[in-house]
Amino acid sequence: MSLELINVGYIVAAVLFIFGLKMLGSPATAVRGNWLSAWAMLIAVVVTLLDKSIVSYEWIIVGVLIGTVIGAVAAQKVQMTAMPEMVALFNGSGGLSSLLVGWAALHDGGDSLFILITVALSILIGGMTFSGSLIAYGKLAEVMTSRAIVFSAQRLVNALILVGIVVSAVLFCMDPATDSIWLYVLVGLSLLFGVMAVIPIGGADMPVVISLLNSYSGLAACAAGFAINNNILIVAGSLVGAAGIILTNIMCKAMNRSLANVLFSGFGAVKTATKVEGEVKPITAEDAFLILESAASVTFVPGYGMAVAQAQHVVRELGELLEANGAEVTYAIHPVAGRMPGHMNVLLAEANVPYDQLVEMDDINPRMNNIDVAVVIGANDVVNPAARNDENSPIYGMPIINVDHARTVFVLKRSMASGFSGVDNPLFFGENTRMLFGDAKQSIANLVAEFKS
Amino acid sequence: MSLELINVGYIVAAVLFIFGLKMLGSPATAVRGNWLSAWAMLIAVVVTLLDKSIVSYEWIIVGVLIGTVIGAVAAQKVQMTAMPEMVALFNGSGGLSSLLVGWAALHDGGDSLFILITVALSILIGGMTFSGSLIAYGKLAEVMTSRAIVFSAQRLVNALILVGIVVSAVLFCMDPATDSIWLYVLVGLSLLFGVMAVIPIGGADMPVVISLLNSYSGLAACAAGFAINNNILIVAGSLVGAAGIILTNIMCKAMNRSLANVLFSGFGAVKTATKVEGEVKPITAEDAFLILESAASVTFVPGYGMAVAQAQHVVRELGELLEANGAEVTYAIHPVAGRMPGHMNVLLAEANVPYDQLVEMDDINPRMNNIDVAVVIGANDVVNPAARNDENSPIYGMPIINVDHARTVFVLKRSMASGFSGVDNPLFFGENTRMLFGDAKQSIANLVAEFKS
Amino acid sequence: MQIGVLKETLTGELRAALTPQNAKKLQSKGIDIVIESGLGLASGYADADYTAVGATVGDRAAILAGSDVVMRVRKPSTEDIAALKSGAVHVSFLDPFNERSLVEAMAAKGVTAISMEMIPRTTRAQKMDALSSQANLVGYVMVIQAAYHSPKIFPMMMTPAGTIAPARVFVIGAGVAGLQAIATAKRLGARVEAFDTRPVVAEQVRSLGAKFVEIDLGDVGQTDQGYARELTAEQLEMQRQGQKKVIAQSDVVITTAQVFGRPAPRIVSRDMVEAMQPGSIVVDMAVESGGNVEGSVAGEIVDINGVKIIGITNLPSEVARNASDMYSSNLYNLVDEFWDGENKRLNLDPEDDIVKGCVITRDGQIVNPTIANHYAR
Amino acid sequence: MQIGVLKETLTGELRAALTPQNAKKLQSKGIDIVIESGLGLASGYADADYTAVGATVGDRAAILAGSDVVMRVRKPSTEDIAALKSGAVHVSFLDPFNERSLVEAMAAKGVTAISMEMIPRTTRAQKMDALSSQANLVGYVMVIQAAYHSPKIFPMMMTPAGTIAPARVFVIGAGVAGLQAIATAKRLGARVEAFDTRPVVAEQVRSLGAKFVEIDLGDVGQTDQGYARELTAEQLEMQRQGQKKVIAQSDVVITTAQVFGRPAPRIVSRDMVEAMQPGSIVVDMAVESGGNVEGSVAGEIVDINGVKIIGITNLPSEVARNASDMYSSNLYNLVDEFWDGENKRLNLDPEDDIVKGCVITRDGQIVNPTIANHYAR
Amino acid sequence: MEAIFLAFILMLSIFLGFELISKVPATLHTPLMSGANAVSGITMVGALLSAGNANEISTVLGCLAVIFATVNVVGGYMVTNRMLAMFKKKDAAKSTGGKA
Amino acid sequence: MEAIFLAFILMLSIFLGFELISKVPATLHTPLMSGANAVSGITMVGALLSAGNANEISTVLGCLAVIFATVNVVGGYMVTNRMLAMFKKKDAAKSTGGKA
Ligand SMILES: NC(=O)c1ccc[n+]([C@@H]2O[C@H](COP(=O)([O-])OP(=O)(O)OC[C@H]3O[C@@H](n4cnc5c(N)ncnc54)[C@H](OP(=O)(O)O)[C@@H]3O)[C@@H](O)[C@H]2O)c1
Ligand SMILES: NC(=O)c1ccc[n+]([C@@H]2O[C@H](COP(=O)([O-])OP(=O)(O)OC[C@H]3O[C@@H](n4cnc5c(N)ncnc54)[C@H](OP(=O)(O)O)[C@@H]3O)[C@@H](O)[C@H]2O)c1
Ligand SMILES: NC(=O)c1ccc[n+]([C@@H]2O[C@H](COP(=O)([O-])OP(=O)(O)OC[C@H]3O[C@@H](n4cnc5c(N)ncnc54)[C@H](O)[C@@H]3O)[C@@H](O)[C@H]2O)c1
Ligand SMILES: NC(=O)c1ccc[n+]([C@@H]2O[C@H](COP(=O)([O-])OP(=O)(O)OC[C@H]3O[C@@H](n4cnc5c(N)ncnc54)[C@H](O)[C@@H]3O)[C@@H](O)[C@H]2O)c1
Repeated sequence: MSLELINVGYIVAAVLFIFGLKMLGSPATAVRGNWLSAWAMLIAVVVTLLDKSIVSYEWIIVGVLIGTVIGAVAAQKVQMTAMPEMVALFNGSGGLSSLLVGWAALHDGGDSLFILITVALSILIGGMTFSGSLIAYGKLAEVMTSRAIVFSAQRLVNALILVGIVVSAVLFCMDPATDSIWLYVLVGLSLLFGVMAVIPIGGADMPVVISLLNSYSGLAACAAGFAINNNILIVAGSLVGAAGIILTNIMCKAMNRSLANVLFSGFGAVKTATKVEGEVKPITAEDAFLILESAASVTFVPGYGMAVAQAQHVVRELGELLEANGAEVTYAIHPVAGRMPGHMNVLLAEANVPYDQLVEMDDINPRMNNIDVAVVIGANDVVNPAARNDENSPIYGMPIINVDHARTVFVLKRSMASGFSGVDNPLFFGENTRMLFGDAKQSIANLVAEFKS
Repeated sequence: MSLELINVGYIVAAVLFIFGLKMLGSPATAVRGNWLSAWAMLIAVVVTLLDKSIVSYEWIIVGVLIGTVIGAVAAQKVQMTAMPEMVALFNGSGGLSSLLVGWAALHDGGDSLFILITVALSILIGGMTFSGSLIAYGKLAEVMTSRAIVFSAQRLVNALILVGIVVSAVLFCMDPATDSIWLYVLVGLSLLFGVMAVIPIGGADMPVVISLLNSYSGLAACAAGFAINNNILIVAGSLVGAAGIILTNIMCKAMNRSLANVLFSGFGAVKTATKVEGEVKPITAEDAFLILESAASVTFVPGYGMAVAQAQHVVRELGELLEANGAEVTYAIHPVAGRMPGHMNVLLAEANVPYDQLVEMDDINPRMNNIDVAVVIGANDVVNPAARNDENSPIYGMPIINVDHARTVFVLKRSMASGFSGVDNPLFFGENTRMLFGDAKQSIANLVAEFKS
Repeated sequence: MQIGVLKETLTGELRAALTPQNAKKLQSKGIDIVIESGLGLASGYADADYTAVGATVGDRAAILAGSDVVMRVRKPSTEDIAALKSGAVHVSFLDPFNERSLVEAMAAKGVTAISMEMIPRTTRAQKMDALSSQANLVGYVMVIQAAYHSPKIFPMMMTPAGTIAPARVFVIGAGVAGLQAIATAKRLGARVEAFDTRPVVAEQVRSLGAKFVEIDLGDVGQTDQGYARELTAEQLEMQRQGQKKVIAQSDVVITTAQVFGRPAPRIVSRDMVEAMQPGSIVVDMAVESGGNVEGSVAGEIVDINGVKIIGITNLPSEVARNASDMYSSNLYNLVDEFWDGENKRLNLDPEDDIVKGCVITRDGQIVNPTIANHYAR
Repeated sequence: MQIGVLKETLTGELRAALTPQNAKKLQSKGIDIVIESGLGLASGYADADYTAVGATVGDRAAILAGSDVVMRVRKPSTEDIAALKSGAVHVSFLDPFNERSLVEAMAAKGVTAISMEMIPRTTRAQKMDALSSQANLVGYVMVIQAAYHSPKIFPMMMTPAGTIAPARVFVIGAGVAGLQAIATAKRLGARVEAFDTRPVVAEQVRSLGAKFVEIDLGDVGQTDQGYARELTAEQLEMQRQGQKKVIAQSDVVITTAQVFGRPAPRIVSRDMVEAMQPGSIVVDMAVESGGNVEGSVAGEIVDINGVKIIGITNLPSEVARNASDMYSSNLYNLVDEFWDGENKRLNLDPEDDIVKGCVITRDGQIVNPTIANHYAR
Repeated sequence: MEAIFLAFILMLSIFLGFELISKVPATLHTPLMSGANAVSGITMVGALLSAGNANEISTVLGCLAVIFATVNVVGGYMVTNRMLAMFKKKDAAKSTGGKA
Repeated sequence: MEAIFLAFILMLSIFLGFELISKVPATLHTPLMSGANAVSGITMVGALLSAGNANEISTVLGCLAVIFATVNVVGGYMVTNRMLAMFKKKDAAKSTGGKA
């Protein structure tokens, strides 16, 4: 088959990859998107096999068989919860493959400077993707400590490695023997660099790292594509490279952090990483929406902050949207919520919340552990578990609404400030608590907007 | 300058074009986007001039000077209101240029089939862009009738022209002389086809047509690019081709129509085009939002329908959003709106609309013609101009809120049904009236959602 | 032209037929206004407020004898009629269905009698519709009365000392007054239910956020004036049964059911009242026209087993200031509508819909067909 | 253990210290409840309702002599104290700052006197806080009183007969009662403004959608119990000046300003009242403790130039049913908090914050330091 | 092989064009259309090459093409700029109006 | 010249990649990452070419590369599919749950 025809196949594959990636980004089409992309891969592979430069198929068949078995078995066996680490392994595998392809190109490709540079790049990027992915796997699978590993002079060591990589790459390009010592040095340093880049990042940030490594493995494929002058590698590789970076960025945003913070915070902030307990977990309206959307029972717990924000109208609107979405919605009113008896009643009645959705503390508490999401709107003292648990608390003994027993708790307030009684609230640090910071009216309005878009 | 270096310049230009187009799509960056794109064009032109195949510059200088003078003068002189037709002329000019470039390629390019086909394509697309744009100009500038021109057998004629185009193109490719008669036939038929495609489209739809022709002129440039084997023409041309189609589609959606409907409705629907008076003009929430967003003064006129829909809470929310957007917001209350005295007051007070935003009929009417948008929410009798104008109307003599004097009126109701007094309402057919059909609460909620997204 | 405005004589009637604001507007049309001293005192307007806008204070007899138009809230006495000048226009509530002798006296005297009850209920005439303007206030007043007398608060409150359930208010008859009662009770936070025989009202009740109690009475409908038709005995019984349970659960029952020109239907019977909790309140707006509630007494608060039945008669006077303002505006709008500025006189075109409806006697005749028919029967 | 509950003797006091619901809950703890006959009648509870849940009806003298805990709303008479058994716990409002002789009599008798006013205002004690629970209802009642007596309606109405402006309500003192008054007036549709000397209140007022009137008084602050500090004479004058204009424009003024343990500040002077429109209403909640309004008389409605000053004294009794429910729950919560289930007795731990605050006398001593200090001064 | 590369480029550019323009507010429809139109004047590059060519006919055709393409480019960018400037002015007017 | 074409292709692909992924709900982050990872297995094409090559070392390296790339491709697509399927099931469960 002529190179032209093969490339026509590649164009088709590229189109399918593009559609596939696009469709993977939306829940309604994701499954089909994945299939399209798989078809694209099949087409690319099949037309490649028709290439005249392929003289023997034995090794190929052996390789494909082995790879298929390993991949399929791993994909089938893996626990749902262990998916991310499995993806990390696969990704590392792809990186290694790019490294090897680049290397092989040395043996059958030309040795123009252009090709040498691209070979060096595929080795570098492929290598660090591989080792970095292995470390990410180790952290996620808890084969190794998931804590950020930091040591003094870490920056210096990393800088040295980088210098070493550049130097060995240059030296290799200047004297491009297929068995050049610099080649091996480059391979070694690349692997080392991948390790060093990932160890200082905490386990909780691993998904972001994997996404980034995934982007790298795309770039590695792209580099390999240049090395062997292959269009589909360039197109698909750079597509993944770019899409991966955007996705990484989106994931960082969802965690309310910057990419730089994820990648480098480990260096500075050994303390925060160890203090896993007592961590405040902020959440964005977008993500809160996704959780609310799939909740079957939601209870709102309003407090004085709802009154201050005058959020009652939007709260009712959100309640209606949730009901329309099939959730059971209640408003749990603590008797002392607000600043006067019946404060919440005045507001909710004004907003036309039906009376039969209002429930008293004693009614809601026994069924709190069946509530999917408790949305605490500017309440603080009345949901403070210290009143239950901490004998030294000035509010010890006051019955509270046990939102901490709900599956998920959203706390909407503007800051970490305490409430009327001035005591700290351990709820905010709870395992299942997410803080949605900001003016309650604005936060709820954002949730409403999410529901409508 | 080597071809490689020129192409590096092209790559830079392409990147700038891409950024420029992207930025043109958002109000905040549009101006910069246009500048980027202009720079890109300059770079492309300058690096091209360094091409070794250019042997003489006289003609070029002459051409550029003439073109610049014409373009600059025309762009400076044109009235703001005449912009669209000016764009049409420019676009036609670009199309003609592509036709000529394709033609010229015959003389200096090879005559491989590939090149011949691309030449034919540039002539076809460039030609129809040119003549189509001229017609669009004529309709907009009212040099010719802006009505849809239709005649019997129009479809047949068009089909014949298309067949003629294909036949002449094939014959030309088979016998590619630079003075082939078929070449001239092709040019003629292409021009004719552009004319025929645009005349059956009404003047009001011209912006959509221009956008589509603009997309074509991009494709023409792209085809010319293939003919002379030039990357930047292909990239920029196809970018514009694709972006133009998307833009056309967006514009159709904003008019609540399909592209097919715009292009071909003229054939079937001579009647609707003439019946301009007495037409009901529905509007979508999206478009209503765009108008509201740019309004400096908005008055809400609630009626019984707002009560039925229980829309008061969302209405107030919309009011707040409009205020935050810088508009002056009032609620004009007709004394008999609703079904009991003070009906609207009860509801608006419930929704916490500030008292000082409520204005009486006698206060708002004198300043109604300074109101940008009057939003009639489920009111009917109390805004019925028949009470003012139609002596035979049973409600003749009742003072009404003169929303018809506002610059734009939105009427939110579910149908064309009449109100309590059972009389028809000429307001709904007013020149400046747009009907936003649907339950008032839902409609307002949609507007709110638009504001938030 | 001179308009004379008389002070009300009925005890407990605190309204005035004209306020200084409207007096001023009439004066500016070139009409002379003469008021009886003390006219607006009970609604908060001193004589000085009137004279400040150009009205003069006159003697009652002089006003009656000298005015081209006489305005007041309540129906005139026969003596007053006798004192009017022939051809004068007399504007007031008149209760023409039941006050045949008065109407005949006015006809005999050659007076043009305008009955404010008879303003047609069209969209155009709404601004003169005093029945509506007063009923509207009455709706509010009834709820305030109920809240005042109730030993329970209306809104729900979840407090550290337990939850107070919202009061349950049941409004029977959701015309103008009933709707305003619903709105007011809702505002105060009560759980409001309502019933009316006219099916179109259900939507209106819901448009105020209250619940409409569905009782199937078969075909009921309304007159083309928008008034309720009288129910058959059978339908009335169906209604009573349907309401019984709701009433027993209610803390407050407000009845406003009226059928124009006839005695009010008896809707709430004694056993229903007895089934209510002690401390409950019943407000009977129709007490003057016969009462919707068995046992209600005009002008009194009756206690039946701890349930108070409030039969206050002159409800608009409870908010006399606003009631006067509204009524006075209605009268002003009436004059304004028919004012012939050139000839400086009222031009009551007999062909006009509104005139046809509200003018009862004219030129010695009973010209209103509805009333004439009613008397003939 | 036996809890005795006495019927109130003060005229106009309609509340009961215990309701059947709470009696039942106490019974189920193993406590014997004895009530005086007619205890709940005025709040809608018959003796039968109590006996139905297991309480017995007893003779007043027997209750006094035989109960370990005696409950009532109002302070006891000296005879009642004499009749108590030594060591008994007596729970009621007591006004200990002003009732020195009563307190001393109780100490002498060896009674443990719990003053419900003295429950500390902590988050934990709120469920027993009878001052709050009653003040809350009073806030509502004051607005209903004002609406009932006002010749104007509260809400805005734009009607065919003209627009009725919303009533302007000015609430001075936005503690528990004041806030509820604000909320209630807002609900009725009034345009509400409020003022309080404690700066933290501004946000609370706004959280109810009302407007806070800013008057700069310099440093004021509040006690750590959340009560207002007394103002200096100078500050009080600044406040009066600042309020003057607002009051003159208001249709209704409601004053709730109190300073714990001292006579209420005089905030509204006669000239301010006179500057109001005739038909305006002033409600003075503090009338019993000296009055916020000059000219207000306890138990009366005073008319000054057409302005009514309402000085009703026993406001909670206006909604006796809910007031009894709330007060009774407060008492139940108090017993529940300190109930020693094993020994079936009240365990009033002297180290407990709440006990420290509300127990005035015990074992023959005046144990409450605030009161002891007050007497010592 | 060149055709293959060109096809890749064409395909990618078209996709990119589709993706670039997504949600455009109605007020920008006309400027965007006009801006895109100016970009389509890229055919000028082709015209230049033709006009500078040795072949005579090509030169003539090319020269004409240069004229028309230049009109498109120069006019297109200037008109777009004017439209967008008007836009900006209105915004400015609005915000000062709000303050006055 | 080939390098130029490749550069064009690279540039356009990167832009397209950026534009393709815009608003992704959090629930899709992991599947999308996994799906993109599978695509990056495209290096398999290169591996095949190397493995099928005449050069021996290249064949060995290529064969290894094929193995790893295949693991990436096969595992990647399958895992993604499993994740998405779970997703669908949850939706289905929800809607029936809603009805029950
Ligand atoms: N009910 C009564 O009668 C009464 C009377 C007096 C006192 N109290 C006391 O008041 C307390 C009531 O408890 P609670 O939970 O209702 O209130 P809370 O404990 O006072 O907490 C209110 C919370 O709302 C947040 N908030 C304030 N404004 C907000 C805004 N605009 N948007 C979002 N959040 C906002 C504040 O946090 P940020 O500042 O971080 O936003 C604050 O932590 C109890 O301690 C009770 O004893 C009650
Ligand atoms: N104020 C009073 O005291 C009083 C008392 C009795 C009668 N009236 C009479 O009532 C009339 C009041 O005039 P008005 O303009 O307020 O009302 P209207 O003339 O009755 O018109 C109400 C309009 O609202 C629309 N509508 C109903 N439900 C809706 C919903 N859910 N969403 C959106 N639109 C809805 C209806 O059109 P669709 O069905 O097409 O949606 C209808 O045309 C006057 O004629 C007045 O005389 C007034
Ligand atoms: N066209 C206008 O602009 C205009 C103006 C004012 C009133 N109206 C309409 O006129 C109608 C009458 O208003 P109104 O308040 O003067 O009526 P009304 O005082 O005559 O009667 C009060 C209400 O009692 C109801 N009723 C009668 N018998 C009943 C029974 N057995 N049980 C329960 N309810 C019973 C009636 O249906 C009515 O709603 C209303 O629909 C009102 O909207 C129209
Ligand atoms: N911790 C709790 O849970 C809890 C429970 C109940 C009450 N409280 C708080 O206790 C405080 C007192 O409540 P209260 O209603 O019993 O107070 P109160 O009855 O003692 O006084 C009423 C109000 O009058 C105000 N006032 C005093 N002098 C004034 C003047 N010259 N002008 C204007 N206003 C003046 C006070 O500031 C107070 O707000 C409130 O802040 C309340 O929120 C707290």
